[in-house]
Amino acid sequence: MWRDMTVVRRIDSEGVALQRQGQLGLWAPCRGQEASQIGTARALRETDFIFPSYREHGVLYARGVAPGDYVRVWRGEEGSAFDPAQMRMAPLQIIIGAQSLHATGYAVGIRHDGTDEVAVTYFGDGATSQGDVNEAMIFASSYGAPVVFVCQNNHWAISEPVTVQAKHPIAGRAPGFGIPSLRVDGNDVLACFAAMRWAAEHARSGRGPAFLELVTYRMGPHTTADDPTRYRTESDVEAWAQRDPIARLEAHLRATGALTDEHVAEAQAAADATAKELRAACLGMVTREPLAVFDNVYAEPHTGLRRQRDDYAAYLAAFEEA
Amino acid sequence: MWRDMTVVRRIDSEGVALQRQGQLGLWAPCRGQEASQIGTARALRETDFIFPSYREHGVLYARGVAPGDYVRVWRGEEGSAFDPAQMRMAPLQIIIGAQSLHATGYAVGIRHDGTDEVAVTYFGDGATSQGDVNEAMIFASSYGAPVVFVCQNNHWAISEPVTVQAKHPIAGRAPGFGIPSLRVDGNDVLACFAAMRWAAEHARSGRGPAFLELVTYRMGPHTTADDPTRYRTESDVEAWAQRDPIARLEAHLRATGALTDEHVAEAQAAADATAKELRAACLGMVTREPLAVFDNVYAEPHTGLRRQRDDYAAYLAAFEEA
Amino acid sequence: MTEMTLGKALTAGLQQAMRDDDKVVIMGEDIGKLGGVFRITDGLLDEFGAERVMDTPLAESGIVGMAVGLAFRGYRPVVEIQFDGFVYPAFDQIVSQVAKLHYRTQGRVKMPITIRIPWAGGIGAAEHHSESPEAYFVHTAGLRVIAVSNPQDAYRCLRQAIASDDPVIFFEPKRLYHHKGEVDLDAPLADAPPMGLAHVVREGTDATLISYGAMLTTALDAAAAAEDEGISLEVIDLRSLSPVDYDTVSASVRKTGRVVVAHEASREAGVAAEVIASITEDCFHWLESAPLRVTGHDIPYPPAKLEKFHLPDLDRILDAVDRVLDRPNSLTEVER
Amino acid sequence: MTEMTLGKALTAGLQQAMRDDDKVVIMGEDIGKLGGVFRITDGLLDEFGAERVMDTPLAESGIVGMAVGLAFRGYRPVVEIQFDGFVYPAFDQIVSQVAKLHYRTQGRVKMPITIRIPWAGGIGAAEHHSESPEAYFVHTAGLRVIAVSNPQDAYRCLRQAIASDDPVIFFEPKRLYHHKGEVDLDAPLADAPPMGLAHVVREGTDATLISYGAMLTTALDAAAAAEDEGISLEVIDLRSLSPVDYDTVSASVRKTGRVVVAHEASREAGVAAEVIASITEDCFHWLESAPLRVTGHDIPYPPAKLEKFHLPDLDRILDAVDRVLDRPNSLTEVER
Ligand SMILES: Cc1ncc(C[n+]2csc(CCOP(=O)(O)OP(=O)(O)O)c2C)c(N)n1
Ligand SMILES: Cc1ncc(C[n+]2csc(CCOP(=O)(O)OP(=O)(O)O)c2C)c(N)n1
Ligand SMILES: [Mg+2]
Ligand SMILES: [Mg+2]
Repeated sequence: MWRDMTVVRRIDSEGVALQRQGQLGLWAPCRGQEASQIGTARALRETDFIFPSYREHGVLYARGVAPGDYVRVWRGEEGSAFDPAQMRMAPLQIIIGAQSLHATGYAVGIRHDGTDEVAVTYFGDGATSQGDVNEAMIFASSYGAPVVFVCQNNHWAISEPVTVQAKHPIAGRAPGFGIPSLRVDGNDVLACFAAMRWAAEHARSGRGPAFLELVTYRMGPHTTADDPTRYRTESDVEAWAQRDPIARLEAHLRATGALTDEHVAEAQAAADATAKELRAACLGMVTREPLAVFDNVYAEPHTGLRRQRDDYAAYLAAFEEA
Repeated sequence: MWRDMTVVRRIDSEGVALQRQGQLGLWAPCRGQEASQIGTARALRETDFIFPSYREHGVLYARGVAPGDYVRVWRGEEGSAFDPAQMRMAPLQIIIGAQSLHATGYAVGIRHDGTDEVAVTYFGDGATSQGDVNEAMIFASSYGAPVVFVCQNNHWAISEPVTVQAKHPIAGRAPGFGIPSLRVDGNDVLACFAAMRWAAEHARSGRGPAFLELVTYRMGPHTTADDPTRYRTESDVEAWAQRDPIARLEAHLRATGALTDEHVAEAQAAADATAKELRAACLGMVTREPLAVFDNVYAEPHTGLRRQRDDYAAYLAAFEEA
Repeated sequence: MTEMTLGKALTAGLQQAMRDDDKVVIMGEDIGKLGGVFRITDGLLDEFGAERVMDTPLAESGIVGMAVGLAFRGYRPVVEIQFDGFVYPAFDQIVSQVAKLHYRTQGRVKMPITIRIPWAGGIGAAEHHSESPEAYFVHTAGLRVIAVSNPQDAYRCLRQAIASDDPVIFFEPKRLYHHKGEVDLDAPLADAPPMGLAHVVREGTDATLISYGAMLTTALDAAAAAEDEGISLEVIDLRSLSPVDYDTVSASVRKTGRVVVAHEASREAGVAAEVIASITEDCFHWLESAPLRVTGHDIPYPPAKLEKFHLPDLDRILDAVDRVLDRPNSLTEVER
Repeated sequence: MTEMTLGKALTAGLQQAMRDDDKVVIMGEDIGKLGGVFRITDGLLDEFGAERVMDTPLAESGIVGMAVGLAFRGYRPVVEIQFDGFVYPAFDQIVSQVAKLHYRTQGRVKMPITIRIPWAGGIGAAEHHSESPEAYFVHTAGLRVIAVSNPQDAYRCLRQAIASDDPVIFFEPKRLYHHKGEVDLDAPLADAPPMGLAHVVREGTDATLISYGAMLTTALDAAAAAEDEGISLEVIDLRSLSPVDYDTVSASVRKTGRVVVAHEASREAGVAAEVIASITEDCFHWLESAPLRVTGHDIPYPPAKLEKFHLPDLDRILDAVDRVLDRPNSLTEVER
């Protein structure tokens, strides 16, 4: 998992770099949250289905998406990057909290099907204020649905400190809905792994939903469009830098001798290779042709849209002639 | 308060009777919930502002509304019955849970104004599943707003038993949001009174919101349009009839000698008088003239609507001529 | 052919859809033991059990959001919204998720969700129980919008909506739930006309009267009354509000040259505005007078005692017919 | 007169409104220390403090619902919705409460709430950040809808919206936030034209081009380009989408006889449909060709790289102008 986190950090910094270079419209850095994401995602089975938010690059990595898939959406090429059925993961969700209900519905479906999969949803501390997330807990509890709610409390919702959303620990809300919860050090990858093991097992064994609050910190800006100096101090960030999830595990592994210079070199090489592939995939993306805007609005033929498409095609053709 | 409850029950049965006789479009009986309503409402100050749901006839009574105001809306004459500023009470709310946010906003306003009023909102067990009610608790907690949330858990949301909404006590949710709560016997008027005293005092003294769950039972149908025999048994209802809030207090008061036959006779007479006034007011209501449908859509002149009104007036005039 | 009410036809449609495909699940408030406040799901809990007939917690966003998750899992959820006015808490899930997920995923995730909405007024109900929100959904790309007006269409179109791989907002005219009509329960779905087609319910030559849902009944009454005055109205039931079947509509308008569009919903940016703007574009040279709207006013739905002054009725429709035919009418004297 | 960006004009408008009336409070996500993601509320926290500039928890229904409560208490809340696509969770509170409370209470409770929405696309943003939801609100009786297109109007209309006793949905064209213009900061509000008036931005004789918001800029460019071809376009900025100022619009249409309405929002039951249906009714005998719409397609807002194929641009507008003028155009060869 140290290796995973190292690669994810590299992916993340490549995303930032590509955005700076004008190759991406936007990027939401996950720096600092690698342990939360890798620890939990690695504790799942391949068959478990994940409903992420937008910052879960580490979760995408754990799912093994293709390099270009980290950036395809952020570049503005497509609305989603991979095949959800194949990756067993929904596309990234921008509407805060909406995906928590999707995971709950999916989990109700699992229960109907009588299989032992689990649905997992990731969201932030800010998201816990949305009605949808609370309704998701209520529905999940009511149906005893096998869903794990993962709240990455990274202390910020853009410029708002978590205290605007919650004056008390977020994990403390779930039990009120009849959902057992754990509050975990989100920068300790092993703790995150263990917590998800417990939560997934709880859900898998038919005991209903579980909730995890991973206490971590968003080291970077909210997105590349954000300027965090307007709302937080360097010293805040510094304090959390001391608890960097990668450095921390690295120190521990080095101390026990489990991590050698060769390991580190190998991981860096792998990270660089992934970043290179990602960059190449990004730069190689070909924007779809104009009429593609009409594709897949509907699954079945649609008379109104067909005519709009025809008219627009005629317009483009006339324009080219001219 | 025994007297209050007796009068409220009479008002309620008059509402049912008027509906049966075709004088009201609908009525939502509060039978069985008199203690919850009277107990809590009587513990408030006149200056406290109440945001009710639609079943709170007892709360309206405690506020002293005019007899016709119990039925004006149910008859379909107007969208609301009384002047909210004068009664310090919002009109009844049909969108489940919406009013909880209004109470929270109002309470934030109280806090800004630096006065010692309290906002109070009533809603049902079903309402606790709505995003709005959960958001209201989150906002109230975040701003430390002086609002009291009153959940009348009457065991049913139309045909759904409370277990569809909550497998665990509803009062147990509030502490997760940082809001202290009490779960009270909603058929014990003194307990309800005491609970609201505590909750209002808590909010009034600047300690933020409080939450009450009043465990009671809806003895009648959801509304006069409902047929509860489809989803609940007589024996269920019978068991709760044994805990009737009025009979219970009556037995107690009689035992202590605080209630005599004269008291009872006086209360019945008062109840009958109120019912009579209510009926007279109801039957005497005059529906507004057709063009009134255009009144008060906007507070300020509106060119589009003025024209629609003029056209409709011309139409009505032409129609009368013909 | 069986005679049954529109309500019972819907029940039969749901039942048949659930028998045809065990991925069809229905969900909503009070739809189980109670059979829904309008009894449309009556008997389905007994036949299909609580896993396929799900009473839900009281939260519309939750219901629709859960349906999205079930669709991800391969189910075909049918949602009942208890009354038209309670669909708004689910608006975000409908507009940002249900309508967009197929597009967002380049067609990889289908959203075969049907959202049934008992709809519109005229029943003397309380506030929020008589809304006509169809234009919101017509304006939302990615959705299909159906509004039925009779038992046969109710039975057929509901099955088609459920069978469609696209999300469908399905409006049920609640004031017609008890109206009876003949329904062919056995006609194979494959042979049925697509649900997107409009229906010329009555042929005529002087003007085209376009409507849908419960208002169609009023439109037909108006056409009958007009006939007594020697006016021949062609009446079209749109049935599909998105897409609108402009082939059928334009053919009629080109024939008659005069148009009235009637609906209960308020007027500004409503469905009638859409229909008239499109007709005007398609049939401008055939039009002999300005197409007119007869709609609810641009007001919140009024209290029950006043609703008759809001809802278009036979006479308001006939007045508009007089106007498009340049006959004397209520606005004859009004300067514009 | 001061030269400033549209964004700064809005900041100045908010500041002035808050100085004029201490019942004005502003609320939304990140509007405090950050000054909003677009910095429109920059500096207001420092001047007015946290009680009047409220950073809220992340929940739009909560924000608007709380504003309703504050309005009950006599406040005049100004809500910032962070992006157009995030208004939908608040839809129920807006449609069922904000729009209806004045009517419900026979005018006893006022809802002087202004809901500011950074609006529309063209900035290469992520999904849900480029929506044009104005038609939903135009269709909702009880609301007023304003859409500004330049710094002067932004400053004036925002102050008027806040001063209005009615709820106003206030659309700010986010791709013009940095556009500059002259603003008269000192003109008394009482002397200003009402915010409901449309504005003939450019006079012309051959056809009327109607638009609003950021698209107005494109419309003006189109008019300039048309002039080079000898076509004289009259350009109208609607400014108020509900109510629409049909006096101004119809006067122009009666003069030119030809109309194009352009907006970014999708077409079906959009604002252009409303405007065309109304114009056709009011000006039928003056119309020389069918009024046309140039709009976004009926698709979900596409990914950033494709948005230019969705948004109406100068050439699409000119093509429509050619059509209404019966000049050769892209559809000349197409059978209808
Ligand atoms: C419904 C909705 N409202 C507002 C936004 C704008 N927005 C995007 S991210 C964000 C903050 C989210 O904070 P949190 O949930 O803590 O997640 P984080 O970004 O910290 O990972 C906001 C307000 C949105 N995307 N969706
Ligand atoms: C948003 C919304 N959804 C659905 C309804 C329909 N409805 C009216 S009352 C009710 C049940 C409410 O139950 P509860 O909150 O327990 O209150 P009670 O009726 O028991 O007093 C429902 C589903 C509604 N009024 N509003
Ligand atoms: Mg966060
Ligand atoms: Mg209840």
